[in-house]
Parts: sequence; structure tokens; C-alpha cells
Amino acid sequence: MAIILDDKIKIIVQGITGNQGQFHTGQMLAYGSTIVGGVSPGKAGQEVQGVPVYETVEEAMQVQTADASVIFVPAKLVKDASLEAMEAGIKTLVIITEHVPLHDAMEIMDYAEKKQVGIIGPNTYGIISPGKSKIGIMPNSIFRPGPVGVVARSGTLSYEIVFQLSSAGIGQSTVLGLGGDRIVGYSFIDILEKFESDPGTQAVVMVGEIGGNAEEEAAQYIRERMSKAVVAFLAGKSAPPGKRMGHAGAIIERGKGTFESKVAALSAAGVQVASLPWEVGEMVKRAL
Amino acid sequence: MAIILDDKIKIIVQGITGNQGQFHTGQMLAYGSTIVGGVSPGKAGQEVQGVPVYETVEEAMQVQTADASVIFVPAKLVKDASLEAMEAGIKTLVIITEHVPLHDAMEIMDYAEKKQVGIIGPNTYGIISPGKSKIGIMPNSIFRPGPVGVVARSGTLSYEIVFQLSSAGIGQSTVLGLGGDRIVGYSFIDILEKFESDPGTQAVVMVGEIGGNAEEEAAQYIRERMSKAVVAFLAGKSAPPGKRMGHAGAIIERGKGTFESKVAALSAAGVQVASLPWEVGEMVKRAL
Amino acid sequence: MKLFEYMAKEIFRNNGIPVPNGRVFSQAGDLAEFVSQNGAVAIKSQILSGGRGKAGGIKFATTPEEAVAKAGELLAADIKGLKVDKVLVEEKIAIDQEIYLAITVDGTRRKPVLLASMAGGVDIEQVPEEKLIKRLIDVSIGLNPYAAREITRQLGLTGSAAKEAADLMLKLYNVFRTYDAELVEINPLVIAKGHVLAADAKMTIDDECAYRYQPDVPIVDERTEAERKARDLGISYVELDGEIGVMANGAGITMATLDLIQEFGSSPRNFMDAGGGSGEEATAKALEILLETKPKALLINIFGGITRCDDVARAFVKVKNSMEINIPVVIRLVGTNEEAGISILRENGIDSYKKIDEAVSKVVALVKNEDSAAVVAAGDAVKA
Amino acid sequence: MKLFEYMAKEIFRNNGIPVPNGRVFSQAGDLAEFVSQNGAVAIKSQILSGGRGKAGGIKFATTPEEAVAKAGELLAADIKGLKVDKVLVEEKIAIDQEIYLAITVDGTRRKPVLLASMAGGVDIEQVPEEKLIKRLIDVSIGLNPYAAREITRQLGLTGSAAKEAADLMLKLYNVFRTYDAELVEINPLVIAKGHVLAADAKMTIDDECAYRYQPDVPIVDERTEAERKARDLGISYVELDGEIGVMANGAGITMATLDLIQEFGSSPRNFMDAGGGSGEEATAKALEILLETKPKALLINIFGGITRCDDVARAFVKVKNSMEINIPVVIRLVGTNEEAGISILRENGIDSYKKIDEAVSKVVALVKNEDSAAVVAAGDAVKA
Repeated sequence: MAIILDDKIKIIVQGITGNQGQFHTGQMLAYGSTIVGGVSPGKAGQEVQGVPVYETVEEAMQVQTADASVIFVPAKLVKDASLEAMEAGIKTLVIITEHVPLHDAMEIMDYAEKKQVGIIGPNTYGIISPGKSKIGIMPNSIFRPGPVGVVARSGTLSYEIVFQLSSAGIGQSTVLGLGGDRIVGYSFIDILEKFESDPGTQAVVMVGEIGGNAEEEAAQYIRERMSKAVVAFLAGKSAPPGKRMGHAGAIIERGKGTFESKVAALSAAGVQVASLPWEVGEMVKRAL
Repeated sequence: MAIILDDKIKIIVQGITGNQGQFHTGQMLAYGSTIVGGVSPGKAGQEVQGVPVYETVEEAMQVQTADASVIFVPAKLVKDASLEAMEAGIKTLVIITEHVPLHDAMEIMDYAEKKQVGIIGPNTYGIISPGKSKIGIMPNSIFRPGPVGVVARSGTLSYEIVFQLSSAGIGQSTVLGLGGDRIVGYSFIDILEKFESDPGTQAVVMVGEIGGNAEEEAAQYIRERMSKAVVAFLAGKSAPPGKRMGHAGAIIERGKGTFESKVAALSAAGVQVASLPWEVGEMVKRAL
Repeated sequence: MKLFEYMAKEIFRNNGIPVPNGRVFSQAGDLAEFVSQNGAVAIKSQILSGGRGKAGGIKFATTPEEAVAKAGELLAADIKGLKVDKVLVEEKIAIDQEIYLAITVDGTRRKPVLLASMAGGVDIEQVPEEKLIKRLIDVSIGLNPYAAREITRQLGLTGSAAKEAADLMLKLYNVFRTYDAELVEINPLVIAKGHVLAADAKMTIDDECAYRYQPDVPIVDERTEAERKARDLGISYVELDGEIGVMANGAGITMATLDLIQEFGSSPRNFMDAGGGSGEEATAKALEILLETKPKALLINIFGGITRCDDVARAFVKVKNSMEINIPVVIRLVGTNEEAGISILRENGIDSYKKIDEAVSKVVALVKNEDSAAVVAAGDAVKA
Repeated sequence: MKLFEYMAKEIFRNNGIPVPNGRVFSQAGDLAEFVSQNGAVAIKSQILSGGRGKAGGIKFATTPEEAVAKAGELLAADIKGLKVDKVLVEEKIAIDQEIYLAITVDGTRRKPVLLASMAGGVDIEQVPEEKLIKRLIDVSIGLNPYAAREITRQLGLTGSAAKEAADLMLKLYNVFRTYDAELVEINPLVIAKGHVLAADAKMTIDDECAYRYQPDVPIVDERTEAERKARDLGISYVELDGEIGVMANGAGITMATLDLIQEFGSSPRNFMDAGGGSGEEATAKALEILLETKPKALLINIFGGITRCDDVARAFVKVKNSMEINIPVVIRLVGTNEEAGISILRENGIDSYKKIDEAVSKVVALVKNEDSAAVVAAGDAVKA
């Protein structure tokens, strides 16, 4: 089992003819993902890695209905591409693109709420249910199927943690990146809820970072509602306040969103917080 | 039993200090409606007919939560008042005001869809569940409790039909005016569905008019989904095409929305269509 | 409120929608310079009616002399029964393709709807459903580039024409929204030398918002004098050509009253919905408008809701006392403050019906019998 | 992108938000005329930092001579470590009340949020929660009059001040939306003689949208030279003050790498997220930026996803071949095209670690031991 993504999910790639779109379409196909079409205005009729290219999502959906779409278009065009996918009936949207304007992101999220669409990202590596399917840009080699759900704000750090887990013989049910921006779709709580009710997930690893209060809110949810073990790793312990550490969301402002407050909240909720990335595997093993 | 409105529904009056607001607050109270507050900017602290006046709906809701609100404010302010009520948590909104700008009405309906609010009107007399409660401006005296649901596009014509029904000894479960504008909230179908599933309603009277295709769509619904008897009366048989007969919606344009097409659609759906208002009562009696 | 083509095109131009080079004239003699500068032109009579071309309202000219002569003919003519005050003179376009494009309101879906078809240039009602593209617009996000692109794809447009048409649609929606339009229509939107151009333009602005556009958009009024008067009173009024003047309150019941008059063998002189909540004075003025149209009889049918019967009664008494009424009048009064209204009428020697069938049959009988009793009192009304 | 107070006020003024009469000056001598016309003034140093008043960055004067002298002092001063290039000179306001008002983004709720408090004029972080009004804004409908009215009610404002404050909130939301702001803040919004006035103004515009506002809104850049260079490369880079230069890909893993360096007893010289999908050339340029800051050692930690290990390897080889590197460098390479990357490094005589703990402990040890091997090859990395 897995959350959100399984091997039946049919996928569209928006921006499929760009460099990233082409490369990662190939990688997704290689992993076994079911890609039914690509979209690239002005390029309809072409093929990318054997996938037919359409003018619009609506046109693609007329040929074969898809469940999910992954967006590789430039930041300025993400709002249009996202609204397009949602209006066409896509129910899971993965926005890989970074540097999406803040107000565009808020409008995307508002429309997603109205259309009841689940959004992963922007500025995410996507989602993978190892052995089943992936939508995103994560390296195929590091994942292996298993009972641990992984949810993270940041991308490459997820790979690091997954790499540690896989190296320790611990497979993953689903691994998902929420995205590093200030405004993203799914929150920790949304995903923790899904892992809690997924029979294929026995424990959860949560990879957070400084800034915002998503980890603190997640801690409250875990304390009140979650039965499965959660192990956390947090980045940004050494970051000075007021500096934006790459992610728009990763900044300690007005004394809020510090490493210490997150560790305190999670510990109080019974979450084991790893101090070093390679401790995560050991903690999960004990929890299983 | 009844639909939408029963004696437990708590009501707010927006624009309570205006002439119409004051008069009809009194009439509603006299009918037994539960009015928990009124709203009128700059008039907070006053009382109208013993009902406390607040600055905003939100303030009123902090004192006592209401389920429904009725709007008497001028047309230009209706959009603001409607959004206000919906954001404050009102779930049934009755917009009495006429001449609401078309684009304002579309924005109101869009927000209502998002907030899952039921809207009656604009340009409606409201809703009454005889013997229980009323929200609107209909004359108290003509209604009596009973098993017949009445739904209409136009106001005073509803009174005429109800007057005929009551005079013939036939009471009503709920009587509701959809509103005479081109853009209104609840449609015939929405209300027919509610009457269909209301144990207190045994038959339905539908009062339509020329223009649009609401009656034709209702006919399709009745044919496919409705078990209870429906009697219809339609206004506008003598209206020339291209003339807007008072209601924004009551106009035969491009050969569509004619009296004949509506009669044909309803008759084909097994609906008895009365040629004269006073035939309605007799037809309903036979159907009960 | 409908706008003339030249007004709509002015709005289009100001909002980045390409329109042909053109100018509006009231005097035929003024055309010469424009035509000598622009060569072949179309001369289009500015009337608020479709089918203008077929009715001879559009002429073409290649020389200034020809243009002046033809504009003179149009400015002297009645086209489809309408007097031509102005002509719009435009450069003649070499048309490659004609597209129909409009944005209006779908009342059933409660949303704007964009209509488009490659069968442009003809009456859109003639276009079969399957050749007409309909796309609902979500007002919370508006019309977006992807939607415009999908429409041009469905139309089968390609290349620069597709790009320009998509861009034009976004601008047209902007005009539709910004000007509170009920309808914006371009028929035809033409493709000429690979570029798109709005060859015609129709716009109808929501009457309720007309006040926002003074003086930028001059109000064009299709109403009669009496209709304008009624409008100023906030009353819905439409002139018809029958015998019996009607005042009722509520559009539905007014329509039903007209239907009944016809059913009983006479015909209505007008539609007048005196509305909800009109006070005494407005009601009196509305009655005056009715009487000025010289009907053979008057039928007042009031079912009080927001309208109060006592107001109507007082108003009628006032009018009766202030002006000579020499036609039969039948009053039907029921609903809010009914008792007070009836008693006011009684105090002034007027009785009223409570049942609509009796009131209508009575007024029709009076017209047929040429009965001249000014006000009819009906004792049997009480039975209702 | 933060704006100086005078820029934000210019935007406010153009959007109907009342601000004090004022003008910006770079030369103290130029003030005299303005002050002689306006009387008592406030002279406010234009720096991008809060707490300016307490730090002596705002002075008051009543005569032109005094104003010129005090402006001169400010223009010569460093306030909170920042050089003052400009002063904003404004008429002095007789303040009756001070309100805090801001609109920013609530990341958790994914919506704009309006913050307001009657405890204005002080550092808003000092204001207790219960005195701070927070109201989320639905972007599909924006901030509407009723919401502004509710906020002024909660603030306890009445009369014309309430009306003006509500109106100002609507305009402030309009500015927030139109200028793609992350933050618009007025602290204090003052009530003076019954009218509201934005006595201070802060605006931060979304960096991703800065391009939309050239040249209307001059870009104000708080970055160092190296940070600007990195920005032009599309790389996230923050200068810190430690020993080890770091390049990683992904903000999270970069932060975690800095944390580990600290955990192992050294300190990072910088944060550098080389990002996803950077090509060979950009990566090489990023490495150049790093080396220019003279760190004691370099740690390159690449986990390939959208970034491909072979690109990084090629880039590093290129830099190594083109510039002299005389500090220790530790490379950790894993993920997409890992094998290709490792083999490119091998071909050039460079080995790489696969495990992060080994890479970090190695680089820290090298710094501590002052080991000067330019590139460290680790045979045991293969074990990972």
C-alpha cells in the first residue's frame, strides 16, 4: 500500500518538451510510472520518450483521462498551467518548478481548495511510492519498497534520509516532498493523516527545517491523533536568524520558527528527533 | 416537516434599520420567526422591534450564532453584505433586494459555491414554512400549513397561487421564491430535490415564467428522478419576444425560453400544467 | 443598455483589441477627407439592430464622392425601421476567414460563457450546435491563457492567428468584466493577412451599472418616452398595443394578468410592474403614466407583500381626486395591509375585488360592453 | 526585496493612501527651502532596518538651519551599522493615536493575513497576542468593505477615523496585491485631528516578481557582492563567517551540511544551494564564488536528483583545471548519474565519498589538521 500514488495513477507531464521535462519523463518511465500524455503549447503532435504531446491538458484528457499532472514549466507560467490542470479535472498536482511568485501560489492554492485538488509543491521533488510509481525528479536508485512513510519539506535532504533508510534495509511506503516555498499545497498534517490511515505504512519519518510553524502544528496533530511512531530530523540548527536559507520558508523571523521550538514541540508529542541524519534509520528500526 | 426553514432556524436581518428592514422584521417576528440580530453599519447598539442591531454580521454571530440571513440593503451593497454573511458562517442567505448588478450576482454565487451556502434570490420574496417560520416579505395571512411544496420564479404570482391553494383548503409545507433575476441561487431542480426527499411534502406546485431554460431543465429532472406529483403554472403566454417583462430573466431571446417550449417539456415529463391560476388547486387536490 | 458599434469599438480600441481604422460621422459631407486618405471604405449605419447588412445598412465606396453620396443615402434612410443618425466609416478589409466570438451570461450555470465558432459572419442562431464552442468561465479566476489556447485549438486556428485570437479573447473578457457587460460580441472577428481584427462589435451593458459609465459611455436608450418616465420612477414598464391598461405588483403576476386578459378575450395595453415597496407618490405617478397611454380601461391588480395595500389605495384615491378618470377602472386588492387598503377605498367610495378571475372578467366585460363607470365596485368580491 | 520608506510612501500616495507631506533628500543643504515652507519637520534616515528611532535615526527640527544641521549629521552617520544615503523630511504630525497595521502572508493557512493593533508605534513583536487582530483574506474575493469595517470595530475606532481607516485598509490590500508584496506595514498609522495618515511605511516585494517593477520601483538590494553574483547565477547563497566553504544542492541538505560541520567542531563559511538542474558552467561559476571568499577548506555535497552528478563532476574538473586551488576539498557525490560522475572524477584523478558523515568528518579534520591536500581521495567511500 501507499498514499496518493500507486501504480494505477495515470500521469500527464506539463512542459514535457523542455530539458527537465524530457529528462525526467524518461526517468519516470524507467521507474514504471504510467505517463499518458505530455503538454507543450505549439508542440502538439510531437512525441517525447514515446509519450504523445498535446496543445493543452484538456486535449490530452480527451484522449485519455489522467489523475495526476506534474509541472515543469517556467515559474511565470506555473499559475496558468496549474489552473489549467485543475480545471481539466486533474486531482493530484505536482509542481516541481521553483521561484513561483508568492501571490500566484496563493491563487493556485485557493483554486485547489475550491476544486478539491491535492497539491504537492511548488519547489518539490515530487512523490514516489517505491516499486509502484513516481511523479517527480528524485533519483530512482535510492528508494526501496517497505513500511516507512517519509514526508519532508526539503528535497535533497529527503534523499539523504531515504538513502540512510535504504542502506539500513528499511524500505518506504511513500516518500513525498511538501516543497520548500512559503506557500505549498499539502502540509505535514495532511500527509501524516494519510500515513496514519494507510495500512501499508507502519512508521513515519518527518524531515523538517527551520522557519514557519508547520512542524509545531504537526507536533500537535501527532500528540492528539496519531498512533503510529514518528521519527523526525530537522535542518537549520546552525542557521543565524533573519537569513533566508535557500527556501523561502526557511527563515527565522521575529524569533519564530527556531530549531529549538520545533525540537521541543515534537519531543513533547512523543516524536523521536534525530540529531544526526544517520541516526534516523536506527530510531525507525526500534520503532517498527 | 418542511425544507430549508423550520422553527429552529435563527435569523439575522442585514439592513434592519431601513424602511423595508424594519417593517418586515416586525412582520417576521409576528409570524414567529426567530430573529437573533440585525446588522446596520453605524447603527450598532440600537434596537429594531426589540432586535439588537450590530455593526457587522461577525459581531452579531459572536453574540448568538445564526443559521440564516436576510438582506434588505441597497443593490450596490448587496455583494458586500452577501460575502459578509457567507464569510461569517451563514448557511442560508435570502437576498430580497432587486436590481443587483449581474456581475456582482455571479461573484456572490461563485463564493456561495465555495462556501456551500444556499442562496435564495436575489429579487425574491424569500421562504416560508407555514406555521413554523418565514424569512422574507410575503404577506403572513395567505399561508397555511399543509402537504404541498411551492416553488416559484416570481413573487406576487406565488402569492396568487398560494392564495388559491389556501382558499381551496390546501396547505403548504414550504413556499419559496427563487427570484426573478437572470442569476439566482437555488434553481428549480435544487428545490424539487429537497421537496422530493421531504417527508412533509406530498405534491409540488411549480410557478414558472418565460425566459431562460430553468423550467425545461426542471422538466428533465422531474421525468428522470421525481416520484411526487408536480403541478405547474407558467406566466408570460401573451408576452411578445424580445421584451423584458419586468424580471431580467423573463425575456424570449433568440427564440428560446418560450411559453410553448416550457409547456411542452413539462407536459412530456408528466407535469400537469394549469392554464388558469385557479385551476392549480383542483389539480393538486386530485394529485394528493 | 446597448451600445452602438462605434462606441463598442472605441472601448475595444482602448483595451487593446484590434479594430479597423475608422471614424464616425453625422454629416455625409465630412467623409471626403477620411476617404481620400484611406481609399476603399465600408460605410456602416449605426443602428441598434442585427441583420443590418442584409437590410442595406452597409455600403461600400472607393472614392470620396461615392462615399459622400452613399453616406448621404444611409443618413437619410430608415434601416429596419430605425432612423440612422450616424455612420461609421472604416477602411475596407480583405477578409480571409470569419469567426464568431462572444461572451455573455449563462443564467442556468450562473457564470459567464464564451461562445466561438468558425462559422462567423452569419446570424449565430443559424449555426448548428456542434459548430458552436461554449466555454463556461469561473469568475474567481477569470479567463486564463490556457482556456483561450484551448478555444483556438478547438476552432482549428494555428500560428500567429491562433496566438492573436487567444490574446484577443483575454482582452475581450477583460472588457466584459470591467464594463459590467451582459454581452460582448464580435461577429465577425476576421483574419486578414494572418492578423485578427474585430470587424463588427456589439456590447450590452448591465442596466443596473449604467451609472458607472457616465459620461465615458453615453447611454443609449431604446425606450419610449413613457418607458423612460417609468424607469425614472424605478418601475418596470413595457408598452404593448392592446386595450386594457394594467398595473400590478410583481413581474410574474403582471405577466399572468396580461395572459388572463388575453384568455378572457381582450388585450393588454402595457406591462407595468409597479414593483415592491413603491410608496404612495411613485404609485400615483405610475398611474398617471398609464392613463396617458389612453387605454380603454384600467386593471389594477395588487397582491400585497412588500407592497402594502393601504399605500396603493391611498395612491389611487389621490390620483382619482387630482385627475379626471373617464375610463372604467377595476381594482383587485389582497395581501399585506389588505384590510386597511380596502377600508381606505371604501371611505372614498371605491370597492375592490379579492379574486383575480372576477376582476379580469369584469374589466374585459367593461371594455366589450363599453361600460363607462369610472370605478367599479363589486359586492361579490367579498365572497372570495 | 525591501523598499525604503520614501519609495513605499510614493506607492502609497499614488494609490490613495494618505501620507504626510514630505520629500527625500541626499544633500543636507537642499532641505532649507522645504523646511521654510513647512515649518516643524521630522528628518528620517532611509535605512532598511526597524528600530531606527531608538537608534537615533530620526531627528526633529523647527527651523531650516536646525534641519540642515541635523540632516547633515544623519547623512554622515551609520545608523544600526547602515550608511545613510538619503533622508526623508516630513511635516511634523500632531498624533492623537497610533495604530499598527500590516498585511503579510500566512504560510500555514496559505493566505494573506491582515494584522492590526491599537498598540501601534512600538515594536509589534512586543504586543501581546490578545491585543493583535489577525484576519485571513480569501484571495478569490480579496479584502472587502465589511471585513475592514469589522477590523475597525474590533480596534474600537468610531466616526470618521473608523471610516477612513477602513477605506485605507482596502487600498493597502490593493497595494499588497498589485505590487506582489510579501509585506506592507504601517507602523504607526496615526490618527491626527480625526484623520488617518501613514506615518511610516514598510514594503517588501516578492523577489520573484521584482522584474515586474523595473523601473517604476528601483530594486533595493541588501546583498553582498558575492551574494549578488550568486543571485545572477540563480543560486541561493548566504555569507556566514566560519571556516569551511560549502556547496550542496538543495536548501535542506545544505542546511543539514552546515549543521553537521558545526556538530563536528568547525563552522561554515557560507550557505550555498547550487540548486536543481544547474548546468556545468553555472556550477563552475558557483565554485569560483566560493573560492573567492577564501575558506580554509571546501566541502561539496551533492545528492543528485534534478542535479546530475556527472554535471557536477565535469564542472569541478573544469574549475580545477582552470584555477589554482590551494585549500583542501572534499567531495561527496551520490544520486542521479552517480556512476558517470564518479568515473569523470576518477578519470581526472579525483575520488569521492558516498557517505555524508565520512565527508564531513574528513573536511573538519583537514581544517583542524591544516592538511593542505588540494583534493582528497577516500578509498573507504566505496563502502557506503
